[in-house]
Amino acid sequence: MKALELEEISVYYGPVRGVENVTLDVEEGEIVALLGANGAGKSTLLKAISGIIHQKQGIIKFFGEDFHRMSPHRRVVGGLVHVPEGRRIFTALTIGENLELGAYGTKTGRVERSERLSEVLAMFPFLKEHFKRLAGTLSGGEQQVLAIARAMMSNPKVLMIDEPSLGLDPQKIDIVYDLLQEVAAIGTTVLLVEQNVKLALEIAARAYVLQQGSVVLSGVSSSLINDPRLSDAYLGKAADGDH
Amino acid sequence: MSLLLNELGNGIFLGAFFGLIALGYSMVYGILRLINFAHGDFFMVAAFVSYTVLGAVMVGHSHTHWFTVVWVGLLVMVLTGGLATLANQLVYRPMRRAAILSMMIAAIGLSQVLENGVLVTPGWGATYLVYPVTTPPSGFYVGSNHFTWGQLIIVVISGLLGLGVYLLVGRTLLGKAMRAVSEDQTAAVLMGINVDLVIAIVFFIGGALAGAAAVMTGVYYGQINYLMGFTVGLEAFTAAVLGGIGNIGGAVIGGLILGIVQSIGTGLFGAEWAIVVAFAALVLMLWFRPTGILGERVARRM
Amino acid sequence: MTAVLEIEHLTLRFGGVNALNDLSLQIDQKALHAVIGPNGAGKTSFFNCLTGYYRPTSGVARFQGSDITGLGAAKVAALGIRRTFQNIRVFPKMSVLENVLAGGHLRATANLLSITVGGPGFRQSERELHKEAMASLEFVGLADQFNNLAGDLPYGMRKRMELARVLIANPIVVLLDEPAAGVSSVEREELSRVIRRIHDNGTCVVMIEHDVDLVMEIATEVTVLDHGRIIASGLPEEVRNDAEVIRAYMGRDRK
Amino acid sequence: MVVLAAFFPQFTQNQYYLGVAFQAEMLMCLALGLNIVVGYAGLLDLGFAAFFAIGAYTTGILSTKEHWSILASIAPGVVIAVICALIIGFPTLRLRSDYLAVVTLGFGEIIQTIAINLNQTGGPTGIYAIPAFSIGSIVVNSNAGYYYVFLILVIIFALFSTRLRYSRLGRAWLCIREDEDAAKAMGINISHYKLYAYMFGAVLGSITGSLYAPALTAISPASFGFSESLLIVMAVAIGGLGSVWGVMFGAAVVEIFPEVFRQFAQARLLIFGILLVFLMVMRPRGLFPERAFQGLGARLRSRFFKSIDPAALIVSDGVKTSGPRAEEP
Repeated sequence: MKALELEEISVYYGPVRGVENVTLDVEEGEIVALLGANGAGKSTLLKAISGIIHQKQGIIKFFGEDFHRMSPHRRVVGGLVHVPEGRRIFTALTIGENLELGAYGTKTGRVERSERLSEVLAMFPFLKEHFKRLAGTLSGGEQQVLAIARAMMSNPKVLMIDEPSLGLDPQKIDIVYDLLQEVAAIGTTVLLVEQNVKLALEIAARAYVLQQGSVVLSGVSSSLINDPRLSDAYLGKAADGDH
Repeated sequence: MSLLLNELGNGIFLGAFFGLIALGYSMVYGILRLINFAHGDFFMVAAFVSYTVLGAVMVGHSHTHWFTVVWVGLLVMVLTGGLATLANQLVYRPMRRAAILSMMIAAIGLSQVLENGVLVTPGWGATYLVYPVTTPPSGFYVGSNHFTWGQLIIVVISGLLGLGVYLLVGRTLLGKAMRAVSEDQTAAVLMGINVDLVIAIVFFIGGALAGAAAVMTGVYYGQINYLMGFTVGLEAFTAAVLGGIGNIGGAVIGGLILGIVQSIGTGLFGAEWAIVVAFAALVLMLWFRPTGILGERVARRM
Repeated sequence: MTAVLEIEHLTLRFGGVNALNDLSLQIDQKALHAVIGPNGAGKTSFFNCLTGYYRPTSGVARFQGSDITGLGAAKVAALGIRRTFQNIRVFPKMSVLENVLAGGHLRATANLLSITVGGPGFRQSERELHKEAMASLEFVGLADQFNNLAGDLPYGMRKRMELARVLIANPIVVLLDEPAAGVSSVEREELSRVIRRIHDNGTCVVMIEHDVDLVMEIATEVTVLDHGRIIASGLPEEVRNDAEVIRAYMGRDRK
Repeated sequence: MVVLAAFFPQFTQNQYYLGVAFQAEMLMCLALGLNIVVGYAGLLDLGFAAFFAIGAYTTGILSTKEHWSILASIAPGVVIAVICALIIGFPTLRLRSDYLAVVTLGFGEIIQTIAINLNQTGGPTGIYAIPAFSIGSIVVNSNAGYYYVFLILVIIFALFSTRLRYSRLGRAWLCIREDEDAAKAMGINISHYKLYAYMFGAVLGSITGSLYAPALTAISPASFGFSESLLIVMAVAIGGLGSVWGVMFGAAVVEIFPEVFRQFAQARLLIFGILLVFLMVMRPRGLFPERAFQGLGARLRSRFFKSIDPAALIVSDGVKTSGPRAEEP
């Protein structure tokens, strides 16, 4: 079953192109990476899927269901969760409150919510220790962990995460990526936006490479990692220097 | 000393009203960054609605049934909350993308609509109306100062309502959602929070509190007027800014401080200077602590 | 070698995070200096510290030998350091010409008195400024757009207009934050030519850019930031083949 | 249009029409003053009538008690207004502009309260028997006369506003309104220019007040309250923020609309409020925002800077492009 299908998605910010005619799909249970340099349109695509910006044209299907007219908060209730770039945790709320809000959309009862909370806290023991701390006092890596944990509170079918390694030092990146693998191991489909190519391809089964808003390359990770065109998309074409 | 105690008592009493109305300003500002100039007029309309309803149910009764006053008060709270929510849905929500300046002008327009609406409504109009129910003068002495039971009950009810809002915002899932929306609307949407609904609820709560304050004002002062919302609204907003706008505790504390300052100022200079004292306090406050007593400094980032 | 900008041990901390970590760097007056690095490396924070939008936690920035750390943004601009913004900040409800005139705000000599009461000074100053503004617009190839609203321009043109707005001030240093981001390849050529011309006129150019091809093409020096630190610095070719730079861009293996 | 306005009193001898007409002109003057603050600099001032009051009371007091001529009393009014603008503006302009709205509102209330409670200002009844406005041997003592005085004032204010708008001052204000951070990058000292806006607004408001006092011969605190401030804000908001023509149109609407619908008595303000809300929801920038009158404004402006014609400055050998180039040089 396909968890996500995008057909010919285009997004514009006023006169500015965000993405153009992007078609891609994600199988249930798969980890798929979206790669590309800064400004290539990766985040824009995630925002279009979660509905916080409107696509100009194209179709987005979530488990076969057309998402077109569904408002963004209802997409979350449907099981599609988006961890945005820069984590966007609620800094004035405690860690516990952030987590509770993660389960806000899923209209479960108080008991189920607290059950879910203990499940998630079991996965993220660090957060359990600091349950009552203000989230704004966490470091970057800790905030990223919180953002993932918060997303997991709603028991999502698909987790979209934008640049989880951004601004983190290498040990923290390892922790975050281990977590992502754990999340995938329990059956969550993951759509990962990442600049750090090697990192992303290590855990993703497949990847799409965006350049200037369009898909220029796609395939399974093992073959992409050695594709010279991939490095072109980041460091430019002129590998031998043309001066 | 005894004079000071008297002013302090009056100040707390006045502050209770300010605080209740300030809460509405503060909550709406916290979530939309909008100074809702119409808020004071929600309070005023509530006073007139309660006047009419109470007048109708009191017909034929020779003395006051306080139980009736309570349920009418609750009814008026719901109606005023509904009015505030309706205003949000019709005016502010379609303007979510407009400049804040335009929103404030719309708020002023709305305030004019409510005031003049009351003015032209048959049976309401421009004159002072005598409220159908008033608190009895009996009370108690603290030292040589006399306070009425009515004053005490009003302070207690205001305190309870304030506490209720404090708990709602601080403890419940809905309250957490409100704080989330006020910090980052997009992130709140990504939690599955229906931001429009949360904003509507905030308007409802603010309106309901103004409704409660209106009934108590009517009962205590015994008369109402279509312009009563303007000054009180102004003072309540000042209170909200004093306490640190957007902050629930701040609204209550700001209300109390303003009430005390004004009541002492009135004692010193006379009632006609009350509003001058209030604004002087505000300007001084903004000089020394621009974010208010409990407001936190917003990090300057681009 | 005359360093127009000297940055020493610049550190900027947000909450618990080090956005900039002990940055030291000298930029030559004759340089076209590119600052590159992955997203979140601290490039824009670096610009914001230099131009008075952020106050660095510690460290010093000097401009022509004098300390500019902690000066306000308007003061820094008045010294001759001008910048563009990552997400272009035009004044949308003003015409293209007026946007550029605004850039020449400090060059207009008319004072309050001559503006309000009158006198030849005002008209003279306005006429001079209009000439300069049109010249700047021509420089970036937008002279024929002068009467359009800035908000109505397509993206690439807005970028060029922002450049004209910087140029009219006759800056000593210009800081360009991602000049080529989000523009088409045709507009990119146009921009790169304009940037080179600015540099040829003797202005020191410092630019943040993600388009590595463009950087390789026009920059004379490159500094690479990652996690708020400088990981490489030097000539474009050197930097390009630096193993650490490739690692910063492509990432590293785990464990 | 100006010509039409100039001959208006020739068409009608009806004092009521003339009265409404000069009230409308007066509101235009005030709206032009507020437009500098709200329209140009983007600062919401809800106590603008205070400056109007300062001018009116200064003139009223000086002319009745000290027997100054009206013309001479304008200057001290302006000075007091500017000082007040500095006192109230200095601490608050550093703040977010929505706070400014409240502080200015409070300032308006304070000025009105002072007018009501001081003996020197005549208390609630105000000042009466203010002498007529005169220049040399010309004494203005009819509605038609004041109609012309205010007509001239409107024209002066409109030209002055236009001049400010197209000077570095006006550009700096617009930059601040549009984007403060970017304005700083232009080297614009934000708080200075906000203060300037506030001061210029105060000057225009105060001058209008100084001429209003002799026109009505009596002034009282009731004319300078929040509702007056509100009328001025409405004029600016309805007409179009920042547009000189729009603001004048707005002032005319605000003054004349309720007069036309006088038979509906109190309901007219209700209708008016509804229309204002509706307008803000539908057109948040007013009916005729800047550049809607582009043609007219541009013509006026080129007349103004006769010799500055940007189009003539385009040199043919420049890098002239508009869109994709065919080939690279």
